[in-house]
Amino acid sequence: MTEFEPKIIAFVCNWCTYAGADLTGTSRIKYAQNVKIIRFPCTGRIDFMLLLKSFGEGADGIIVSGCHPNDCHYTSGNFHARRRWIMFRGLLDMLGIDVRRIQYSWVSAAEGSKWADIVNSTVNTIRELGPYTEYEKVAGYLEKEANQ
Amino acid sequence: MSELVKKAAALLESKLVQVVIGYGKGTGNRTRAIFATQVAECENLIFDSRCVQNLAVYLTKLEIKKLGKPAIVAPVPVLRSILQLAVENQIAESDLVILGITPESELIDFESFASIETFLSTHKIEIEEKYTKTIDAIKAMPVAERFAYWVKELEPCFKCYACRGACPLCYCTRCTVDDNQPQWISVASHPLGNLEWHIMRAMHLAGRCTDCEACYNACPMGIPIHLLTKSMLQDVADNFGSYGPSLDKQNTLSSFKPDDKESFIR
Amino acid sequence: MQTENYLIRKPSLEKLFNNLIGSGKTIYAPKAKGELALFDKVQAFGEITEDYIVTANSAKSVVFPRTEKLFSYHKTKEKTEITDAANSAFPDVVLWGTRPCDAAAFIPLTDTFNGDYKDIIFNNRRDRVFLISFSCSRSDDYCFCTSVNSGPGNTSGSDILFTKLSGGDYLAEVITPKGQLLVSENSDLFETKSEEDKEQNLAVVATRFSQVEIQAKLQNLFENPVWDDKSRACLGCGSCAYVCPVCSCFDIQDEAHGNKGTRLRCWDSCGFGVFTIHTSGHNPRETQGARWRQRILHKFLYVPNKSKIAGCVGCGRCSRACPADINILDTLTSL
Amino acid sequence: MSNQNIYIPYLMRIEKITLEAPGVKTFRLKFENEEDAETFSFKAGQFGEYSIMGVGESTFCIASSPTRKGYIECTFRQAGKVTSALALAEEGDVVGFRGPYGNTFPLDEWKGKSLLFIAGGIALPPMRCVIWNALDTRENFKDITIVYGAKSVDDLVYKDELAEWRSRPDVKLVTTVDPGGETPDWKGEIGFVPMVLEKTAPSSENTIAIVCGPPIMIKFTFPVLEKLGFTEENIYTTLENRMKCGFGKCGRCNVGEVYVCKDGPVFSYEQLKLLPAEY
Repeated sequence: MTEFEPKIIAFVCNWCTYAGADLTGTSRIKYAQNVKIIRFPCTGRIDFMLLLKSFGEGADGIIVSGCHPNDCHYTSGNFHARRRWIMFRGLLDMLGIDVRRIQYSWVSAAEGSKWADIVNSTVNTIRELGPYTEYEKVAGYLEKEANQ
Repeated sequence: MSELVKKAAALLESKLVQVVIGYGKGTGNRTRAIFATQVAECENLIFDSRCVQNLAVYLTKLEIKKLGKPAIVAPVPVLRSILQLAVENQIAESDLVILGITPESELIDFESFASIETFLSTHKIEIEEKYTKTIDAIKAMPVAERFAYWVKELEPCFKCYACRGACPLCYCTRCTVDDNQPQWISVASHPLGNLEWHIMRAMHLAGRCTDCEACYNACPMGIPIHLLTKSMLQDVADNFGSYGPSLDKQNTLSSFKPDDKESFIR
Repeated sequence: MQTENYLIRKPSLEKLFNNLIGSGKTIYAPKAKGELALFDKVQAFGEITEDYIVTANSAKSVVFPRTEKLFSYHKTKEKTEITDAANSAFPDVVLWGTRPCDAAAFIPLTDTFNGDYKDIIFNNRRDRVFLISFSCSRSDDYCFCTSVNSGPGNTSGSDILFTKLSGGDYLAEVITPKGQLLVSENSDLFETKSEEDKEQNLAVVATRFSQVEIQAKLQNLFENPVWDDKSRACLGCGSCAYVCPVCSCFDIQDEAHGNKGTRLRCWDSCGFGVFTIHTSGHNPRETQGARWRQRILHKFLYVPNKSKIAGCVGCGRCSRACPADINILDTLTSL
Repeated sequence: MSNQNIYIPYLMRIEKITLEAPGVKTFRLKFENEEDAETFSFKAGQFGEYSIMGVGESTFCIASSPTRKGYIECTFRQAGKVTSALALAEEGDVVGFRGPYGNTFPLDEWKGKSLLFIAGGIALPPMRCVIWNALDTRENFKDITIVYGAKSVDDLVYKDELAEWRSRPDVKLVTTVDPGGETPDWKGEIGFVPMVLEKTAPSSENTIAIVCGPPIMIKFTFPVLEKLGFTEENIYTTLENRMKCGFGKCGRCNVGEVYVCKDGPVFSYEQLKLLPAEY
């Protein structure tokens, strides 16, 4: 059996983390290749439903990353996002959706090595947690059950 | 409650309002919302412990707005909703007359939304112990077990959206679940569709919910969806101090502090 | 066929249940949940509650699931392949503990899904359902089965109807050949019984209106203030339609995962504002009053006019479930 | 037929896509399965459910004539979820089609009569089916007049066919655009359809009027027709309510007792007058 390779979706801000991830590459820092990056104009623009949709479509883990506090290109998008994450995280925790599978981080355009670090550690965490079968079971309900 | 009847009749008589939204006798031992537009109909107004439906839901309904300016019978849960609607600029002071009712079943007048806030400051939302215990017990479950618990609890949901219909704060003219470009939430009521709907509903009430339990009371299948909003109220308190509507404060998710806690962010 | 009467002793009920489970049947029966009783899958006789007038949900989901796969597809560059859901294995279901109103509801439901266009997915399910109903010994303010040609001991729709007798044993009326087959397979549990003492063990449900009169009145009542008046408290949810054993409006929706997906039939309700809305934004049923009128007219005028059968079985679930206590009887008796 | 799952669509390959107007496209669809092509038949006025797998179904009429075998055509405006997905489809793609559903225009009964077609905007497609059917059996009818209007010159659909009809000696075509929608070289009428119709004043003698357009246009067209001497039973229209199933089960298209999908979509004004205004 081949080793489990986590599928991870990263929702990142265009102004910081996206550039930071670019820097990771141009600096030739090696890091795990499990992440698919989706670029957003701001973390404030990342709808919580997108995170759920990722799990629904088979993601094992999620990274959400944006500008450090006070560095938002739009002044306060990341502050609003942070409040939303706090509430969303609490709700997910209550519902038993494993919050360890979602890593939030602040990565600036200059932090290429931090991005590599975030990705590597998230991949390790998810590797330990294993594939997200509980959610997959719920999401794949229609395909499994011939007809309920 | 003859005083209530008198007051309501006087309001209609003087044409200060065109309709009185209150409680009347329902089927068997139930009570129901009634809409008195004639003085004589005020005789049907009652108030007692069975009157639990949150009437504030009617303040934003198109069909009721058409009747004209309302007076509304408002026990504490309704007052909380009215204040939250005011915070969200859905109603103005001049839009309605409030026939407040204290927990001791006494009539109380409110001159302004601010006076409602003052009154409510001595009637704060408190999550009953039986609920905090249940929430704690759920949160103490191992994560996979907790997930299984909720999937099972939400299983009977057939998406009649009574929870949405009964909630005074679900006043959007077109709910996000009724939009399909994009289709955020599956129309189907299978486990994923149900889970996503209840997460969406709870999130849209995050920091807004006034804990009236109208959603739970409305659910024909008895699903404890109020546990989700109650748990979120606790989260609001734990992270941002207090909960409950306040005219001086923006909604939790419409505002922020630069030093909001962020222990989980790297 | 001629109804045949038997006696089944109280302890034999459990044996019958176990025999059914043993033969691989899926059994749905009323299960207690808080103050409610809900039709749900049961594995053991002990899970079944007897303490209910009617269940909160109806039994229709057994033949008309709230989400039903119509077909699935697999799309590749070369071709699109369709897998017909009508060919799936449908379960043999026993509905245990349906009330006469629940059983009667299968008649209009089956009518809707047949006619010129036969819905074979529905029929596949319907053909595999066996109804063991229990007469009502209690009723409440919401019940009005006797006003819609049914009653607390009505046999139509059921395969077998049990009526609890004063001694605790049950009268078993065997209504269909399917029912007869079950009796012969379990002949040791059924004793012959000739004299009939059913009526005195039934609940009394007063007749609240005449269906024929209502139908006649509704003929000319399209424009009437009663619709707005009676629906004023309506919250625009679909609980009345979703608990109704007869309501069968649906939506067709696709769900995709990558290049695979399914087309689904999902419950829908005429109470929802978006039910009839056109893409242009124009809505033929603009207000909740118009939607309430549609619900009443559909059940008490359109269906009886077209099919000569009642579109309502008088179970009263809609009124019980309504979060605003809108009572269908209120509307019908005030016309 | 009785043993088939009525929800399963025919698979159709898009043979040709024509851009008719901004946001409006016509698809020519061919059956993937040869047998289906042979057994399939329909009549003027019927509609179907067109679908993109994984997105959903959308209802519109069959816009080609039953006299043209081997394919069907549909014309739609990109508006909702499904039509937006359809608009992205390319020639060679496969879409789903269920149908035909609904009743038909009683062309057989109209033999020996004159026909007056009145259409507005995107409502020409349901009429195009009847127009071509009548033109392909031209000997059965007397005068054929078409009054067609749209918001602007750009919004007129089937521009090539309009030119063809205009050049035919056995068709009288009047086109119009709303005031302000004309271009400098516009040679047709300027004004709303009902007014242009009144001005054109076609004879009602032994004539059937077929009207299709937005509700507001229909509302103002009926009185004009009555003024011109058309009786209720000689005026026809086709209704469009929201539909899902197409065969009288899903419960949303009914107008009073009538299901638009099964009892309609074609109604005479006489029938329409008996229905409540739920469309």
